[in-house]
Order: sequence, then C-alpha cells, then structure tokens
Amino acid sequence: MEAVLFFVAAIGALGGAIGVIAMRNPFYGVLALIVHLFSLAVLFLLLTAAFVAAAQVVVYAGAVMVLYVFVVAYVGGGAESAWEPIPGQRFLAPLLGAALFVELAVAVLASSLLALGQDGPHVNPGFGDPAAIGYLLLEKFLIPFEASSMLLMLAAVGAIVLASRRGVDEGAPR
Amino acid sequence: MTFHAPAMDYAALSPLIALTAGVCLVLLLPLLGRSRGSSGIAIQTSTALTLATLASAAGLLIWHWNDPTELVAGALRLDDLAISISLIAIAAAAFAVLLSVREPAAEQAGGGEYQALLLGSVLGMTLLAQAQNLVTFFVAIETLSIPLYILCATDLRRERSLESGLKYLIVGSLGSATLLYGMAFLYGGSGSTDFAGIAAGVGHAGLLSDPLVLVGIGMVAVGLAFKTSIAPFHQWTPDVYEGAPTPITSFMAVATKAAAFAVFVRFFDVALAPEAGDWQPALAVLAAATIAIGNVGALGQDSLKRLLGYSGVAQAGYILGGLVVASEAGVDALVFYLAGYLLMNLAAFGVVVARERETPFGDDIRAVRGLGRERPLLAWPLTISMLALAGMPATVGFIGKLYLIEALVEGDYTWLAVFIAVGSMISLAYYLRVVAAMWMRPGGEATAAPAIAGASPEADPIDPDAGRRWYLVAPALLAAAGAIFFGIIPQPLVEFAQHAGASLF
Amino acid sequence: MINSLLWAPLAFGLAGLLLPRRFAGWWATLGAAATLGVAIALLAGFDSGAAGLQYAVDVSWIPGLGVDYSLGLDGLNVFLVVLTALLWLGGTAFAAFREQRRPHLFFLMMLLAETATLGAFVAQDLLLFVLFFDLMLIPFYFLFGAWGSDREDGPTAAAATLKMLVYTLVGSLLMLVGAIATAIIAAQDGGHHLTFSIAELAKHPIAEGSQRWIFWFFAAAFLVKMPAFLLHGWMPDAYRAAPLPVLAVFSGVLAKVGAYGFLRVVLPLFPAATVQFQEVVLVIALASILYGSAMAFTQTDIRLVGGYSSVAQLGFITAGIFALRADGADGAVLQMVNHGLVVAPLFIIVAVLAERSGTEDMRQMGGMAMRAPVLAALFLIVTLATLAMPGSANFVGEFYILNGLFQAKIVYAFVAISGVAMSAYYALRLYQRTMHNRRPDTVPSREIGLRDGLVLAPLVLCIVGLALYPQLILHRTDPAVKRSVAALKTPVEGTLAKR
Amino acid sequence: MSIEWYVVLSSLLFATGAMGILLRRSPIVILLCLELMLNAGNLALVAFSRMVGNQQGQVFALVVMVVAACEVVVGLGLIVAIFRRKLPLDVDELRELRG
Amino acid sequence: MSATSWAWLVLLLPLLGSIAVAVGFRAIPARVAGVVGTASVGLAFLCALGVLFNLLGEDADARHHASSLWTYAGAAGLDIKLGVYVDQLSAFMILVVTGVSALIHLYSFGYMQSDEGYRRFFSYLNFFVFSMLLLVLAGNFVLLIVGWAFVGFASYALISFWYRRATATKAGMKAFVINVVGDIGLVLAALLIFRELGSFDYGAVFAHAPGAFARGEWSVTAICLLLLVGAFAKSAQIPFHTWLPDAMEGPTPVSALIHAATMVTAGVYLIARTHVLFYLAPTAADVAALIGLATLLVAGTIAIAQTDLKRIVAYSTMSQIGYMIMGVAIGAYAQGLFHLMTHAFFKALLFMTAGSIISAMANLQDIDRMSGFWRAMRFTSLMLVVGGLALAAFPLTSGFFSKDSILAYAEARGGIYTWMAVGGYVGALLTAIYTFRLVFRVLPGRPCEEAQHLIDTGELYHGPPVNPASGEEEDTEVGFPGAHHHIAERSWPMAAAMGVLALGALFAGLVQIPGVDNVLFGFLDPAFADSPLAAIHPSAGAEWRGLAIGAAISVLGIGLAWYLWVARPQLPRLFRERLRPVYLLCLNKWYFDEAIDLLVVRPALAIGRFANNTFERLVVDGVVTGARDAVGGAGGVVRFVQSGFVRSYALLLIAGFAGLALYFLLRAT
Repeated sequence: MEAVLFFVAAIGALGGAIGVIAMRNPFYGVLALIVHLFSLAVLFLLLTAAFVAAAQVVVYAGAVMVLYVFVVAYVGGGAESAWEPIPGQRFLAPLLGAALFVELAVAVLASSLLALGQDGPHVNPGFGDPAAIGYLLLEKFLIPFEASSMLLMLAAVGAIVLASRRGVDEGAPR
Repeated sequence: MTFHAPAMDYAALSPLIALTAGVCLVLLLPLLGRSRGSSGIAIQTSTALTLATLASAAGLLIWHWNDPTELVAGALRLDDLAISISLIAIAAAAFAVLLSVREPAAEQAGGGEYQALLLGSVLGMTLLAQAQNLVTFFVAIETLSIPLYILCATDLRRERSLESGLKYLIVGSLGSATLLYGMAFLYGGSGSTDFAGIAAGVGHAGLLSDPLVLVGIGMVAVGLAFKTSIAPFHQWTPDVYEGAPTPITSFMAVATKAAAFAVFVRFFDVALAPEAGDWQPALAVLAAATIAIGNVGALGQDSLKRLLGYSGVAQAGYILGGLVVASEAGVDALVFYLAGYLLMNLAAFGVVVARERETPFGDDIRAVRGLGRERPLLAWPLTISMLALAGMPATVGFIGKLYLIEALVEGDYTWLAVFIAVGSMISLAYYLRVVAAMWMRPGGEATAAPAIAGASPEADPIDPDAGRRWYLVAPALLAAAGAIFFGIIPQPLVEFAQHAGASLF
Repeated sequence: MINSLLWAPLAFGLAGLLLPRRFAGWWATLGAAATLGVAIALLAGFDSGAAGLQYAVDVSWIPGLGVDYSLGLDGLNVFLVVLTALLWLGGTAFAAFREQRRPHLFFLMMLLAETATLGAFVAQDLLLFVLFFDLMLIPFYFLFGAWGSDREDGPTAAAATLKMLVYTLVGSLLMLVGAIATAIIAAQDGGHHLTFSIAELAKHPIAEGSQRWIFWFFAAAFLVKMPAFLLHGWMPDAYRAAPLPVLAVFSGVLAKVGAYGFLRVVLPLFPAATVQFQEVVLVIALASILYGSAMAFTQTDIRLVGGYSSVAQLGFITAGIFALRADGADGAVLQMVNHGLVVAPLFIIVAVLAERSGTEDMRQMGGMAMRAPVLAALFLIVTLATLAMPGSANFVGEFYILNGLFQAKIVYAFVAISGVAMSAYYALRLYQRTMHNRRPDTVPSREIGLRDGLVLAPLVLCIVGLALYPQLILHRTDPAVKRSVAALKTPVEGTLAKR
Repeated sequence: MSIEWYVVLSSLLFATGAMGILLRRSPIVILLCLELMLNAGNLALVAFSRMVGNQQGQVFALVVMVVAACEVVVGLGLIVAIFRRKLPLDVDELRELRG
Repeated sequence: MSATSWAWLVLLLPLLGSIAVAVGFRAIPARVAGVVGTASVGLAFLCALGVLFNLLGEDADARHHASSLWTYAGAAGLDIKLGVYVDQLSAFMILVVTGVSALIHLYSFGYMQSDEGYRRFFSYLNFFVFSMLLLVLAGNFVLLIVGWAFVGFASYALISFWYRRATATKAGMKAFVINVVGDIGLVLAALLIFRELGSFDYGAVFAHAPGAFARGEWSVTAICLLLLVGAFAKSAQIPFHTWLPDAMEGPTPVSALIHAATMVTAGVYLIARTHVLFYLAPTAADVAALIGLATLLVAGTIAIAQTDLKRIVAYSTMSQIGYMIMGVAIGAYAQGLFHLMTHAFFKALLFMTAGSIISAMANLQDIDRMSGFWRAMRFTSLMLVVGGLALAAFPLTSGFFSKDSILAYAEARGGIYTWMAVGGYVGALLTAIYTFRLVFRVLPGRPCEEAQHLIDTGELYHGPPVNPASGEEEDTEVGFPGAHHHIAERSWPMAAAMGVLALGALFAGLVQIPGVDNVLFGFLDPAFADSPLAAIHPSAGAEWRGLAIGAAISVLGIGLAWYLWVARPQLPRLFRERLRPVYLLCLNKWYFDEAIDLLVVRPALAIGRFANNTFERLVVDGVVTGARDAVGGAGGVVRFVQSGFVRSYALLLIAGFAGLALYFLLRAT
C-alpha cells in the first residue's frame, strides 16, 4: 500500500518537475509545479511529516503559486523561442544533470549508513505533528524562526521597492 | 509535553535586537516623514538613524568582547570571531551608508527602504557570524543575501543594475539550493543540525570519509565558495560588482566575504575538522585556481568596479589560504586580512563613487586620469589602496600577506604561499595601471565620447564637485590612513585577529 | 642615532610638503645634507676593529609575527650607508638646481626612497630587510614613471617602469616567502619561538634541503636587482625612461642592495646551499661581466653604456662574493662603494652633456672638451675610475676580487679579467665620442656650470681620495666580511702558498 | 519503503531542477526550477528526519519553505521591474555585463 | 738624506709639477707652465743624482733599500704597501728617465710654444715622467702595475693630445687598449706570484723564488710568460707592436720621450727586474729572446719600406728594443740596459731632428717629398747625421759599443744564442741601411720646395695645415703645434736639448769600452749577482772581434745605402718591381694590423652586435614578453568565459560542483 502511494507520488513529483522544465509556456510550467508540490505533500505524509505536508499545500500551492499566476498573467508569459544562443549548453546541461544525479545517488547508495536501507525507526504517534514542531520552533529553533519572519518582511519591502512605480516615473523613456 | 522556554540572555542578544529594531525604525520613521511630504529630510533622518543603529550595535558587540557566550539553546555563539567579523561588516555598512548619500539608487528606493535593507543584510551577517546550527546558518545566509539581491537592482533606471540583480538572484539561489542540499546530507549523516552534533557525528569512526558526508561537505563548500566568490563559483562577482550601485558593491565586496568566511571557518575548521584531511587539498586547489583566475581576469579591465571585482576574487583566494591550513594562525591571518581588506577596498570605492558622480566616465579608468594633479585628496586614497591591495610594504596589505604566508608555511602549504606571491606579482600589472593613470597621465579630457563601460546611456546627472563632499572624501581618507597606519603599526590589528582566532581553538 | 639617520630623510620630505614649491628642492637638499652629516658622524664613531654590530637598535615591532625593528651597522654596510647618503645629496642637489614638475611630490619621493634604501642597508631583521627592499620600489616607481621621459622609439615611461617593478618583484615576493620559510623552519627545527633576527638565524642554519630552494628565492631577488645576465631585461627601458638625477642614485645605490643582500643574508643563512651553488652563480656573474661589457661597447645611447657597464661591474662584485673568501668579499664591498661613486657622477655628467647637445646619442656628440677643460677633467677621472685604472680604488677592488677568485677558482679568474680589457674600451669610447674628435655644429662646448660643478667635484674628490687610501674601507670591512664568510666551510683567507 | 528511495528521488528532482536552470531562458521558469531544487532539498531533509527519528529536519524544511517564498517574492518583483523597464524577459538578452 | 728619501723626492717633484700646472691652468701664463714643468723634471734629475751618490757611498752588495709610506690596501692576508725599492737598477733607470725627460721638456718648451694646449701638454708630460718613475721605483708588483698603467694612460693622453684629430684619438685608443692587455698580463702574473709565494713585495718574492720553484717548473714559466705579455705590450714587441707606429700621431716630443727614450723600455726594465724568475724559467726567457730577435728583424725590414719620416724612426725603435729584450732575456742584463741608455740618447735625438725637419716641411712627414735640407738646416742636419751614426752603430759612437756588447754576450753564451747573435748582426745591417736611407733621402740633393723657401726667404714654409696621416684639412687650433712652427735653428731650447743629446749619442759609449773601462757594468752587475747568467763574461778578445764585425757591418750598410739612394737612385725602384711581394709585405708592415683586426676586433664587435640586435631582443626580452603574453592570454580566456550569459555561469557552477563532488566521492572509502 505504502509502496504504491510512494510510486504514484514519486511519478507525480517527477512528472511535475519534468513538466516545469519542458513546458514552453510559463503558465503550464506553473501548473506542472503545482502537481509536483501536491505529490511532494503526499510524500511528506508518507514520511510522517504531517505539518510540513500541510504547510506545503497551504503555503506553496496556496499563496506562492497564486503569486506566480498573477505575475505570469501580468507579464504575459509568451512562449520562449527554441533558439539556443550559448554553444554547447544544450549538450552539456543534460550531461551535467545526469552526472549530478549519478553522483548524488552513488553518494547515498554507497554510504555505510545502515539506517538508509531501512524504513526508519519506529516513532511515537506525535511525530511531526503541529504540536511537536511548534515546540521545536519556539525552543530550539527560536532564533531561525524569528529570523525567517524578519526575512519575510525584508523580502516584502524589497518586492515593493522593486515593483513599485517609483522606479519608472523617473526612468528615461526608451 | 510541556513548553520549556529557552534561556534568553538578552544582554548577549542585544546587538541583534538593536539591528532588528533599527530595521523597523528606519522603515517606519520616514513613512511618518513622507506623510508630511518632505523626502529630503526623510533620507537624512534615515541615514542618521542607520548610522546610529550601526553605532549602537557595534557598541553592544564591543561590550561583549572577550567573553564568549552560548545563546538560546546553543543556536548562537557570541565569541570574538563573531564579534570581530560583525564589526567588520558593520564598518563596511557604515561606509556604504555614507557613500549612499545622494546616490540615485538610494533615492529611487525611497526614504528608508534602502537603508533598511542594508541593515537587514548586516543583521543577517551578524547572525551568520554567530550561527551554531544548520538552520540558523541557512536562514542567516539568506537574510544577508536576499536584501543584497534587491539592493543590487535598486538603481531601476539603469539596465545594468537590474541585470546584476537578476543574475545575482538566480546564481545565488542556485548556490543556496546546493548549500541546502549539502546541509541535508550532513544532517542525514550525523543526525543533528547542530555544529557540535555534526562534529560528533562525522567524527564518529564509522562515518569518517563516508560518501554521504563527504559529498555533503562538498556541496556546503560549493555554497560557501559561491558566497565568498571562489573560482569556479566566482563568475557572478565581476558582473554584479559592476552592475550594482557602487556603494552596494563596496558593501558586498567586504561584508559578504567577511560573514561568509566567518561561517566557513566555523563550519570547516570546527565542525568538519575531523574530515580536514579530505577537504584541505580540495580547498587549497580552489584557492590556487581563484588566485590565478582573479588576477589574470583583472588584467586589461577598463571598468574600475569590474577590476575591483576580479581583484576581490583574487583576494578571496588569498584569504581562503588562511582557512585551508585549519590552524589558529590561519584564522588569525584570515581575520587580519579581512580587516585590512575592508580598509583597502573602502578607500578605493570612496574615490570611485566620487569620480562616478563628477565625471561623465562613470567608473571607467579614464575617470581617474590626472587625478594626482586635479584632486590629490582623491588620488592619495586610491593610490594607497591600490598599493595596499598589491601587497606593497608599509601598507596593511603587506602585513596581511605576510601573515597569510606565515600561516601557510607553518601549515605545510608553502606551495600555496608561493602561489600567493606569484599572484600578487601579476596583480601589480592592473593595480599599477590605475596608479599610472592617476599620476602619469594628463588630466582626463572631461568632454569625451559618452559610450564608455560603466556610463550607460541613462547616466546619472553629474555633480561637478562631488570630489569635495566630506561624506565621500572623509571615509576614503580615513580608510587610506588606516591602511597605512596598520601597515606601520600592525600590532593592534594583529591582536584583534588573534583574539578572533583564539575563540575557535 | 641610527634611527635619526634612517628617518631624517622622510621627516624632511614630509615637512617639505608644507613649504612653498620653490623651496621644496632646497629643503630636500638640506635634508639629504643632514642625513649625510649623521652618516659621517656614525662613520666617525665606528669602531673599525670590531666585527659585531654597532649602534644596534632592537625593539619588538610585531610580536604577534615575531618581527623585530632591529637596525645596526657593521663593516658590511657602514660605507654603503655613507655612500647612499652622499649620492642622495648629490642627486637631490642636482635635481634642485633644475625646474621640476610638481616639486613637492618629486622631492618627497626622492627622500622616501633614501629612507627605504638606508633601511634596507641597516635592517638586521630579515623581514624588515625584505620590507625595505620592496619599499624602495614604490618611490622609484613614481619617480621613473611620473618624471621620466617617454620614448617615441620605445615604451612609455609608465610602461617601462611597470616592467621594472614587476621584474624586480618577481624576485622579492619570492624572497618574502623564502624569508618567512627560513624563520619558521628554523623555529620548528630549533623548537624556539619565531624570530627573524638575521644574527639569530645565522647561529643555526636550517636543514640543507630547505636551504637549497630558499637560496634560489633570495638569489632571484638579488640577481634581478643587480641586474645579472638574463635577468636584466628591465634595465634598458627603465634606464632610458628614468630622469637622470634619479637614475644617478638608483644606479649608484640600488644595484648594490642586491649584492649586499648576498653578503648579509645568503652567505650566513644558507652556507651549505651557497657552497653548493657557488659555481652556478659564478657562471651567471661571468656571463654578466662578458655580456654587459659586450653590450656596453655596442651601445650608442650614453645612458645604456652606463647601464650595461653596471651589469658588468655588478658581475664582478657577485663573482667576488662567490669566491667565498674574505679577500674576494672585501673587494666586493669596496667595489660596491667604488662603483656607486663612479656611476652616479657618470650619469650626472650624462645629464650635463645631454643638456648641451640636446641628444643622448653619442653618434651626434663630440669635441665637447674644447671649451670645457674642467668638465673634461672631471669626466676623465670618472672614466678612468670606471675602467678600473690601476691606481684607482676600483682597481684595488677588482684586484681583491680577482685575487679571491684566483685563489678559489682560477679558471673563472682568467675569464673574468677579460672583462677588464673590454671595460677599458667602452669607457674610453664613451669619453672620446663625447669629448673628443670633431665637434658637430649642433653641439656647443660649454664649461660646466658652477652649481653642477659643486655637485660633481666632491664626488670626484671622493674617488681620488679613495684611490689614494682604499685601506680606509678595507680595514673596516674586513672583520665583518670574515665573519659572514666564516659560516662557509671554505678556506677563508691567506693563500695556498706552498711554503 | 526504505529511506534510500526518498533520498534518491530527491536527488533526481534536484538534478532535474538544475538542468532546468541550465536550459530555460524565461526568468519565471528559472524561478520555478529553483523551487524544484529547494523542494528536493526539503524532501531530503524530511526523509532524513524520518530516518534519524528527530524532527529537526522537518523544522528545517519549514524554514526552507519560508526562504523559498522570499526568493520567489523578490524574484517576481525583479521580473516585474524588468518588465516595467520594457526589457525582454529572457536571461540571455540581459548580458550588458560581461568580459 | 738616505737614498730612499731622495727617491721619494724624485717621485714627488714631477707629480707636483703636473698638479701645479693642471690646477693653475688658467691662472699661470703659458711660459711659467713650461718653466715649472721643465724645472720639476730637472730637479728630479738632481735628486736622482742624489740617489746615485747615496748608493755609491755604500758597499756594492748593500745597495738596495725598501721604504714605504703607508699601507695602501691590506686585508684578508694581502698586504700592499705604498713603497719604493731602490737599487742599482732603479737608480740607473731614474737617471736615464729624468735626464732624457728633462732635455725633452726643454725641447718642448720651444717646440710646442704656439700650441693651444701648451699647459695641458706640460701637465701631461710631467705626469708621464711621474708615472715612469713610479714604474721603475715601485717596491712591489701592485705598485709596479699602477705605474705601468699610469704610463699607459699618459701615453694615451699624449698620443691623442690633438684630440680633435680622429686619427689621433683612434691611435690613442689603440695604444691604450693594447697597453691594458699588457696590464692584464701583469695582473695575472702578480696574482699567480701571490698564489705561489704569498707576497707582492720584490724583496720577499725574489728571496723566496729560488727556493720555491724548481728551474723550469710550469708555474714559474707561466708567471714569466704573463710578465712577457706586459713587457711586450709596453715595449711594442710582436705581436703587440701595432700601436707604436700609429702613436706617431702625437706631437714629436712625445714620440721622443715616450716612444723612444723611456716608456718603450719599460719591458726591458721589467725583465731585468724579474731576472730571478726568468732565470728559473728558461723556456720563457728563450721565448722572449726569440721574439726580441724576430721583432728586430721584422721592424728592420718594415723600416726600409716606409716613407713616413717618424714611422721609420718608430720602427727603428721597435727593432732596437728588440735588441734590448733579447739581451736581458738571454742574461745580458747590464748590456741590455747599456743599450737602453745609449738608445735613449740617440733615438731621442733622432726624433727631435725629425721634429725640426717636419716643422720646416710644414707638417709633412713623407720623405719622398724631402731633399736638400743639408743646405737649409745645417744644425739639424748635423744632428741627424750624428743620431744616424749612433743608431747605425758606427764605430766609436755609443750605439756601437752597447749593441755589440749584447751580441758579444750572446755569442759567448753559445748554443742557439750564437745564432741569435748572427741574427743580431743581420739586424744591424738592416739598421744601417734604413737609417742612412733616411739620411741620404733628406739631406743631400736639390732642396725641395719647402727647403728652398726656407733658404730664400729665411721664413718657414706654411702650407695649409693638414693631417699628415689622413691628409684632411684642419683648422690651426688643432693638429700640428699651433700657428707657428719652430726649428732647432730658431729656438735655443730645442738646440740646447739636441746638442746635449748629441754629445751623449756620440760619447756615452766610452763608459764601457771592453778591456779599457768598466764603469757601468761595474755599477750594475751586483744587482744581478743572484743570477748565474750574469757571471758569463765574454773575453775582451771576443768582444773586440765582435766590435770589429759590427764596425764592418755598419760601414757596409751605410755604403749600401749610399749606393742605392745616392749613386744608383733607380735601383730601389727596380727592386720594388722585381720583388713586389716582399716589398708589399714590408710596406704593409707584414699585415699585422689586418691580422689583429680580423682575429680580435671584428669578432668582438660581431659578438657585441649579435648580443645587441639578436640576443637581447629574442632571448632577454623574449622571456619577459613570452611570460606577459601567456598571462595576458590567460586573461583573455577568463574574459571570454565571462560571457555574460547567466546560464553559462550556472553551468560552470554546477560543473565545478560536479567536479568537487566527484573528488569527494573518490576520496570516500
């Protein structure tokens, strides 16, 4: 049962990913990513990370993707041309991608960590539920938690700075 | 489960708190100001406020000089290394804020946002310098990067600015993704996110040089090497340095390197010390490659910022040497060199900003032609900084190299020391080209063809006496004076560095 | 005392910035004169018998790095110091008599250069030595580059100077590494704390394996500075670009720093390597002698005659040092002083001639002795000293060098001496082509001006004085030289006399 | 299912994302690819946290989400700015800075 | 006052004179300069007499003293003092030098009167005398070398005295460089001596040498050969002789002083001084003797073919020096020095007369243009005849006794030396021929244009001043002594000097008539007592036999000359055509200049040019440019890779990442 779910989700995630890099039109790319995210959420659940899965769905598929959609709609995501200006890029990119995957996979599979081979230890039911995570966030990881909130604010400010009309008002007409 | 609130040592946290508060204030005050519709005042107030924040943060840091403390359940560690690095970052920020006065980018970004983002980046750096676990590490490094992505692009009217912002964002995020993935591996290998835990985990006999861990290390190295612009992960550096608003470039060049190297040292010389035998040769080779690439790349560059960018790459290579040897002397040398680098760089950038605003040449080398006769007060800082960067004696640059070479020879990396020597030999060719332009060329013909590197069509209005503005000249002079002073009386700086080193070993 | 000697020039130079431009030159001259005064005072108080350091100063400078600020005089450097002060006075005065662009900066650099050079001579801490050794380049970079002359047929002054700087730094940066390596290896072997004191390091030379490569790091620096054969590529361009008053001191003193370095640093610190590579260096030295001479007598640019003759002379000095015997080294030290005393006036004379004829090409000169007997006489004396006329101190120097070489490696002596014949030819040729033969109408024959005469005459007087009593130097040099040669396990003095 | 599967999958995703960055020229898509890579990291983190049986990895993953969100926000802002500046939305067209 | 202090005075006076004239060159009037110069040397001669009498006051074998002022250069085992060494040899030398020099100064006083550089001339002249005295008085080899080089320089200065003549400066350079080669020989010899004996001092060296060396040992032979290089260079012996003829560019008094009387005899002095060593190195000695012989023959043949008045005399000098060298080399020390003295007298005289004639010829030196001076200038002609007779060893003249004493010794020593004597007699014949060729060409016959002009108007002929060597026009400022020329008849100082010398030339031989008196040898011999060769003495009978042969040869030679150039003037032309190759060989001085040019000068210049044009550019600069271009190229690559495509940056980043990962995977166990 679990295996089936895993494979379905894995194929979903992978398919989504492939879709992202294969789709000409950014809009479809966004949709593909959403598929990918949902299947990841499933994988998280399989890994007993309920809260993470939930956050994944809410934050990403909810907020972030909407943002994407808006922007794509705003800038009119025209399909990019198939022409490749950088010599050798088309040839090297897949090669490197493959190499990367092989190396990482080897690193994992060749590792002497026995735990990698098992399903992981038995964990008590509370594992990964909001309460547990919450405790961690407020005790051990208080600083990162606060910092990331700070980071969010800065990012928001930055987005305003960049996207606000102010820039172009003074901008030289082209 | 019951909630155990972690022990909060507010005294030790105060620098971070000060900075955070500073960010908020700088953001808020001008809003009030702007509502009254006087953005000029707004900018001044925010500048003043930013400087005040930095000053207070610096003060609070110095207050904790020489008493290392663990903070918030071991998430942070406020020791002399952290303090010294944070101080360097803060100093760089202060200079950048001064240089940003009247900077078109700052004006477009509007009242407080520009300074706020700068402060945010500084906050990230101070955090990074103290980080003790992977999560803090990651968040901090993002907190310092993301504001910089934005700041690079803030000169919205100049295409180059936007381009640099986007490039930095893309490559940078790629870097952080790699970093993250590496962290994941290390976490998997050691089962902990704390540096201490990782040290214990990888030190554990079964895991010594386990592929999982090693590749993890490799990826973390890539991430950090990217931030410190080590070849071959350096390519963003020249472009971003050239495209970004010059004050930001000056800030990035020093502060980012400093912070990134701080955590680099912490992570590799402490947490990954058990694996040293594996990563040392790799990093040594990277350092050598960086020195070579940075120095030859800088040859024949006409844009001063770009030239400084490449030279920054080379300098990063030198500094990395201090890390490679994984010894206390190495860390001392590294911190010393960073401090010196701060002075040398700022002296140069102050002049570049001034000339950028006073001549139509932007940051092209022609902008400094005949500077020696026209503006001695600008020529001297730039000259000194060039000579110092080249490692000429009686400047802090010489002592810095001396320190590094000592550390390297002690750590049996003499060949790398020789490499540094050869590198600085090549570097003369371009540093002295600038000096020659200032002293051995007739004055820059002020009405020359506009199409020049650095001065894009949408060039900013020229301010004919920018070369006399105290907030540009004073910092440059100050830095240059420092570069000379610590070249002749280096002992204080040496002790400063040795404190930092001692806090690790 | 020695501190004032070292820092007086710089102090004067900085103070000079405050004066109005037209006084800058005179003030600088005053500064140089004061320095010379101190130097002579030091010489007067110098205990000629003692081998050890005198007027020693030793305070910790960068304890964190084991670097000390330690200075001192002994037989090796005392006369070089005096020479430096003397020539700088001459050069500065000669420059002060002429209109200089941006005089403040010019004279500041001039005096900074003097301080740096003196520093290199008096430094007794290896790292301090390296520091001053490199520092010397900066002022000369500016002096050559900013006040030099661009050649239409050659590179610009800036380019030529850059070439010189990179070239010389090739050596000296490696030397920095070498110096540090020496100290650290010594500290690690000896197990004591890190020190760069030359005297300390000389006590226990480092392992032979390390000596070998470090030796070459130092040798590279010194040979480039001289410059020696194959490493002299920077010399022609730089010499043609340089302003002549500066060139006078540059060629008069800086080249010696290299040779001095061998005596002060290499022989005591790397004895094993020195003995091992003796012949290699000797070959380089001989090549310099022959090549420099051959070049000198084909040049038509009078500066380059001086330049290449220096190459040959420095070859002699090197050969003398690497005879690895006291007599050879004595001769080398004496010859350093002599050559300085000769080449500086030579370049001043070149300047005088160039001012008259408006060219530096000897093919367009001639007959200038006609109305200028004093100039001719001074020039003649300098020329004779240049070709090491027996009876001049230069001859004594060469004689000692040759003797050392003769006793140590007889074959090299025979090769080296052939340089003497060539020197006779090129020196005399220079004199004849400029002063004798028919005078082109373009070249006026004017007597040397009083002020230039005042610069030139004392130098020539020194030449004559030394010619009468070279013992003045030899006597004071000998003990120190013996000490620095003693480290080598080679027969030091006396002869191989059978009975 | 053993953890290896998850990790290997994540590395496959990581490689895919990287490949995407190398191949695509629209900044938006490149942002998407960055998301892919970060998520791959997340998957690895969560998988390992399951393996070692502590939740630090999960918290880390959460933080990473926030960070990713920030990058997206900034990136999109940048894209809008570029669009406003009437510059082509193609990273290959933006190459004034080079050499 | 002791001998040495007199010697110091001898040394000091000319130096002071030189310096005084040089320093006060503007202040003092020309005349005074001349007086000072002449007087200083005259006084020096008196002091030399002081030395002589001091020595005579002591018993024969104690007549050598050393004295030194201060340590000149003493360190690291070398000990070089500023010292003099006085013995019979040096006493004899300083007497000859100062005496002849004084007369020549006197001559110049008149001769150079109207020359622009009158003061300079006397300052140089005095300096030369000083150097020569230093050479002969030096107490150790280093000081000897100093004097040796000073002499060389002085001769350079005097040869190129008229420095605006390209020919003069060229000749000066030639002389100087060849002399430097000689110096080098001496330096090496000195170093070798020091290496073997550990000292430079005459006393020590000559004392130790016999014990230190086995006779004929290679080291001592090497020393002597090196000494010979020096000696030959100074004394214009083959192959170092080519500078002497060119040296005639100098003013005639210079030729008289340097190239006849004093400097060229330095080599003879050197060999005599180091006779101890030469005795120990028979091979070297024989080499010297043979080269001396060769020189005297070759020079003789050349002299017959030349037409330049001064050059003929110059070549005769060479050949006479050949006699002396041969003499001192084979052991006839006193005899060689005897000839040195007499030669000084008559050769100086000959040059002076030549000067006088050349004045009359308005600076022309070609004897083909000369004739009939007997009627124009009696006194000069008389002097010429006297000098000629002495040179041709006409019976009872000084040359007669001195030359034959050498040959007699050679004969007495036997073996190959007998053949040397034969060669010497052949040389004597040549000498007689070319000498009287000169006399018969110049004096008798119908006066030439210039001579006639002198007879008719009583005025000297003044043609346009030309350079006799190149024939190019010159302004009067330069070249032949000034606007007005002077001949012995019109200038008492010249006449006086010549008169005194003539007396010497005629009667100096009488001090040493075999079997009659033994003044000179009696004085000199003790100085050479330490060489067994000095013991050899030809019997009086043998000497008289020699004298007889000599007389016959001399008369024969003169007769031949008369027959060829007076009785049958067309014969020489006939010979020229018949024996063209021989004639050309002699005319072109046996092609020595060409040979040296080919073997030494050209190669050196070629090497220099190669170094300058090729090596410097390709190798020396090549290294630099190569390195620079390499670095620059690397920079180009880096800049090219920095293509501006963010995706290629990403590519490189990931590639680096992959590489690093690979490295770590390989490290992993």
